[in-house]
Amino acid sequence: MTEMRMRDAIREAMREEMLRDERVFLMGEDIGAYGGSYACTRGLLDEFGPERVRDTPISESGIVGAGVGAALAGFIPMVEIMTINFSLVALDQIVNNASKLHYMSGGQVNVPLVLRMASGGGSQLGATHSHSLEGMFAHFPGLTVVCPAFPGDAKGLLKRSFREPNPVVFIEHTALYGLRGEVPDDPGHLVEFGQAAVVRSGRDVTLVGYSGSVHQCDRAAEMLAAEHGLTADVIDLRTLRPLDIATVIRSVQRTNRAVVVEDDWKFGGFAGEIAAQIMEHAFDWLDAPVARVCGKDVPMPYNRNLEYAALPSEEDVVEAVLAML
Amino acid sequence: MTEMRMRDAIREAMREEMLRDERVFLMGEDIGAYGGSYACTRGLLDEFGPERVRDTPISESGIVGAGVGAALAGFIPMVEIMTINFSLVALDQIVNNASKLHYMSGGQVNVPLVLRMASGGGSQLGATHSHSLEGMFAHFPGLTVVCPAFPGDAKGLLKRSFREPNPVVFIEHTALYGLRGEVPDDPGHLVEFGQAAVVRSGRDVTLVGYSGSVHQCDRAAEMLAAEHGLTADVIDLRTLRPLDIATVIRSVQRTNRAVVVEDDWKFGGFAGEIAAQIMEHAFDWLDAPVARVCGKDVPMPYNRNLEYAALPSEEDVVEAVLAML
Amino acid sequence: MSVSEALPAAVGEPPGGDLQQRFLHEMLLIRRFEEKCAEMYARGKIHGFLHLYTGEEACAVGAINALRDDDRIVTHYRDHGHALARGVEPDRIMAELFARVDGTNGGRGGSMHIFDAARNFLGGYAIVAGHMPIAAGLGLAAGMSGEDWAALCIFGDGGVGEGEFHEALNLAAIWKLPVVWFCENNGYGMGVPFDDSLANDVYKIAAAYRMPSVRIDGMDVLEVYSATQLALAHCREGNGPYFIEALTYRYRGHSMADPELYRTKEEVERHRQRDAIQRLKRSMIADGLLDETAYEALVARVDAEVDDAVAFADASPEPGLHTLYDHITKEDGEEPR
Amino acid sequence: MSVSEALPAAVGEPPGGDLQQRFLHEMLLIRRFEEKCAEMYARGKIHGFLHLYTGEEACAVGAINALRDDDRIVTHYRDHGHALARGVEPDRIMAELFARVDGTNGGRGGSMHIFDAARNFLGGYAIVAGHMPIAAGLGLAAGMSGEDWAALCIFGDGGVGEGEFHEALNLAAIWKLPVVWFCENNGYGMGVPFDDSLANDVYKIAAAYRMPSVRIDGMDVLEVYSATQLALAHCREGNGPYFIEALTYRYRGHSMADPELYRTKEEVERHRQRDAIQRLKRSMIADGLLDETAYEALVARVDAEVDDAVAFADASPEPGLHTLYDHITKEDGEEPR
Ligand SMILES: Cc1ncc(C[n+]2csc(CCOP(=O)(O)OP(=O)(O)O)c2C)c(N)n1
Ligand SMILES: Cc1ncc(C[n+]2csc(CCOP(=O)(O)OP(=O)(O)O)c2C)c(N)n1
Ligand SMILES: [Mg+2]
Ligand SMILES: [Mg+2]
Repeated sequence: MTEMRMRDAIREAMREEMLRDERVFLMGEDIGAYGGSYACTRGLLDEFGPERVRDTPISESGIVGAGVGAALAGFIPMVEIMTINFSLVALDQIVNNASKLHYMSGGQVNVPLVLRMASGGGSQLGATHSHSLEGMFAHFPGLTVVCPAFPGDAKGLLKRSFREPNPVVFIEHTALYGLRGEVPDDPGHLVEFGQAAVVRSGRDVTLVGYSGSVHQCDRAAEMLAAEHGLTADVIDLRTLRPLDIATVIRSVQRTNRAVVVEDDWKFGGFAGEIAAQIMEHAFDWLDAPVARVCGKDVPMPYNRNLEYAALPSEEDVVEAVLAML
Repeated sequence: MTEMRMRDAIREAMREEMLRDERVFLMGEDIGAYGGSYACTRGLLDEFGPERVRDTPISESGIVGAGVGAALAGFIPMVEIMTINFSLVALDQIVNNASKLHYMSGGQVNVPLVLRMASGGGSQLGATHSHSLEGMFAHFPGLTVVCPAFPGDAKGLLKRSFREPNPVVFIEHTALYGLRGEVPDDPGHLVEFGQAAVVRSGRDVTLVGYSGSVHQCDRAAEMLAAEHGLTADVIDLRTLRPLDIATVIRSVQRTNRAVVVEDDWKFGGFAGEIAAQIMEHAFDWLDAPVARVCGKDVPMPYNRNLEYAALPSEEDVVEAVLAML
Repeated sequence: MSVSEALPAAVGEPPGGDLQQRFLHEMLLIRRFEEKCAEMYARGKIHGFLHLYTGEEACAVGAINALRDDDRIVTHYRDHGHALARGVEPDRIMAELFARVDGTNGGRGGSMHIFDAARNFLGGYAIVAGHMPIAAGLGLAAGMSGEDWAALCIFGDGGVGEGEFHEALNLAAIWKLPVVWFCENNGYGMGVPFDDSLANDVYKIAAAYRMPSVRIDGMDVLEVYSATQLALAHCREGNGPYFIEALTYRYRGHSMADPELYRTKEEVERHRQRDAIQRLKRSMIADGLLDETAYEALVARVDAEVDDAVAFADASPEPGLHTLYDHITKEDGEEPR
Repeated sequence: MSVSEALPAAVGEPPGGDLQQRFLHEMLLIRRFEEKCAEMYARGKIHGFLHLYTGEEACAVGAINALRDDDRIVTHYRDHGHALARGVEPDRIMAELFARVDGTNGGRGGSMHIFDAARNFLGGYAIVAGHMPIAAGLGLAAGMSGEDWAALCIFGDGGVGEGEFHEALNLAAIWKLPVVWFCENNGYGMGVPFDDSLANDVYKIAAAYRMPSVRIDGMDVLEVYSATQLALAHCREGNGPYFIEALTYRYRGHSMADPELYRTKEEVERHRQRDAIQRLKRSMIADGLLDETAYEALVARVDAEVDDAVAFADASPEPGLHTLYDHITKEDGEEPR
């Protein structure tokens, strides 16, 4: 185990995979000389050279499609989309090409493509630069959607992503890049998809999150314990597709209450899927409707107070829990 | 009242609005000489000329953005995106420009843009041409999302859309274009947003749908009545954003059971939102978990049997109802 | 960079008699296969969107015959002709159109998405220009693999209006990728004449990316073949991409649904006079490579191939419902919980 | 279509002394305003992404002064300079950066999205090239309204890599829209040199759409002004779009977060020698339009304006939480049920 920052764990995962398999290469905007806009690729250009760490023009659709093409020809490309906000100009490539070719071709071709992108609000970047669209990607069959909350998971899940024969959308929360955590040194350490992690155990309520919201759940759990004598299960989904609902259900069957937390807008968001599945699989165990604590239904405002109000907070989670008792 | 087909009601709405307000104009791929790939604009080129019925290159992002620009300058453009599948290459314009400019500018500018697109599977068009992404659009604040199920509503809602100061995504199910129905002749007839319609009343279960799925709900209700002596409320949401959940809740509080039906994939889809809201607002009235009857979690297969299996059917709805009794 | 309308045929090696026989055979096969498809569509054996290739045969046959087996191909939804020219069995293509298990894609893809990975035929794509960035990626892979295969990307004039055209050509140019961009300019994007939708001639726009760009007669299979040979040589020598605009024409509507309100019967007739098959037939007869009886025999042989394809397709079973979740992320998937 | 590197200045009318005074004032205002922004960012008064315009002042001042009040402007996120050149009050821009109610956008937009609809300043956009199709739509509206105003679309060299560049230029060209495309080529898209990301010179790619396209010295405000005048005249006469590539340079990092690993201090120094403000100052002094004391007075006046802007911004309240749902679809919205 070594303690490192999220961004360094992500870089390590890419480094190890590039060293392990020469088919792996990276491309993206400013991942080379600039070092990546969130510094996740810093140093890799020097180590691997411009062929395997390729700076690209500002052409998201072009480079994602190029990643699909290179994957069709046997390479394992990682395409970095600087932020999830810019994935919208490349969405057709992700949905109509990457996610479907294996199926459409009747299994003839695979698309081992890893798409990394930074997500999330909270930095006063305004309406077009603060999206959390993890749930949108999770909606499309053919994709695997990964949203790590801790450096160790980030490394194990990203390394696992490079072994997946079909496309993986790997989404990193900008607020977590600086987060420190224990990371296994063993280059063989992988984290399997579809396995949620119980990061804290309790009796009174189940708090479900992924990526950044896991930490809100955890802080809320601490507040509940400290101020209200309540204990909570905190579940980190780790991957949205495949979704490990079984772990959530087992927890709810003990706690009989659940709150789902995500940064994204509540209306039509992924929290609704989780809430609906909890109802479907644990209806008779629920003492209260599953609550959703999510982003407010507004384009993200620049002003800090408004943005804070627009995003879910641990206080909101605590409030939601108290409201269901 | 005149009986007409859905496509003719849609054409009439555009015609009347163009006659009423000279700021209204239409652009899109093959809406002119070709008459529209689903014939919704046939004849309009001859009546209004190439300036107001403008054929465009195959540049969805370009023409949607151009619609935003024309709207910023005081026009009321209708941009036809041939099918919802192609909206993915224009999604950035819809989300990062159209839906946000009013808010981002602090209310200084409006974007009175109507985006029409054809949606839905069932015609063996394969994986890239059979999407139902109504729910994806409904997720974004700043948009109004309209999904009519009947010709009369289509006309009234489309005319209403041209009066909306901000962007409306108007989604038409390809399977309904030929559907006949009564359409009010009064050019003043508008249908307000956010008002669901109860298309059939019953006691035992609430069936919720929009667009094409309303008809599956209705056929299922007939089967339930004929074969099982059960009566159902059938609710046509008509608009997903704003969503008239109150009408759904009132119904569920009487029937104590609900099934939500949509063509789109269940996982991470809009049915989850409806199910979650029913739980949130009518938890104590529910005798069973809200059921979702949706598209199966696969890219749409070309083969007819597989496609039929991949889409929700009235039989599936009946099955879901019987399973919750 | 060279922008020329001169025939590059001189430079590539001229196709000999055997090759011309082969071109004639393949063009006829495509012609009759497509006409049979129209018939099968009318009979309800084929469903969904069906875009036929009649009139454009010289493009597929000329361009694809210039390729090596290890060259990769991606194309658009009007793809039967390209698949046939690549040697994909008519049986398996027809079976795919009939949505049967023995179809190229096991009945999942349909007309717009024929794949034959074993032949490096990496698919028909139905999002206009959506496959162009994929071609750039294939070119990138060729370069990184150190091999000298190239990617052939076939698309229509309408695709030039999409942003992907620009992004893909730019990537290919700055990275000197071995991609032959082959634009089948049949004069229309559905019902819109291409000169209403483009600011300049296609090959001139392409030349702005500083790659060689030529406009050729897409109704002359020999010219198409030679031009593509030349382009491939350019790519294999590491000189980067090459652009070909082939002027052609589709005889039928855009798809089976097209009312064809945008063009006259006379216009179509005019173009039929340029027919690539008749043209090759005439020149082969003039060169003593063919006579009427031999031609009739070839037609008969092709018709037999097409009938066999229909019989094969008809005999093939439909995929079972238990396979619905196969090939999504796992080979034998099951319904997610 | 003309592709030239010749100075079009000859054709536009040369700016007189008053205008030059105005240019000098506005360029200085932008320079000092931006430097103050950097200071305020360091002091935690401004948050989020902040992209400064120092070094590029001649582009905004030269181009925007050539406009009429009824011409529309859309630009990218590096937009303070453009707003100031359009006459938007420094107070309201600074208040927006401070996220206050008196900001241009009421504190909702921030640095990247300055709007002033009353001045037809229709916004800064932060999705690279995402505003280019909007400019085409503005041009379309101008034509349909029968008026002779034009749209000015300002974007960076990095934006040329996006598909929207291609789609927007093509639409403008085929529909002959009155749009002046103004590319601020500052040599980099973040850390990537533009010639690593583009297959050809920007103005040459633009010329392929058959619109007049010129490359000018973006560090010479007089040249920028004249070139833009010429372009606007071309648009107003109904000749369609016009493309200007202005060669310029940004003195600071891409944004406040930029470690600037991709360029040397020396390179930046070299470009500072071309400084547009010093250049105009020298020529005005040579022409007897200015002397050192007058210049110092102007600097003092500008600094006072900037200090006032900070004071104004500081005094302005933050938007209340009750306004969170305003201006989404309704002016005073409330939380949806
Ligand atoms: C992104 C996208 N927009 C629109 C369509 C609908 N569409 C299918 S084919 C076509 C015309 C394409 O014309 P062209 O590229 O010239 O090819 P051709 O059909 O003439 O062979 C259009 C508009 C589509 N499939 N994808
Ligand atoms: C679609 C998209 N991709 C990437 C980004 C991230 N980004 C912001 S500015 C920028 C560089 C743009 O360079 P250029 O257009 O030359 O403008 P400059 O910053 O040099 O003024 C990038 C890559 C973005 N905002 N939008
Ligand atoms: Mg065409
Ligand atoms: Mg730049």
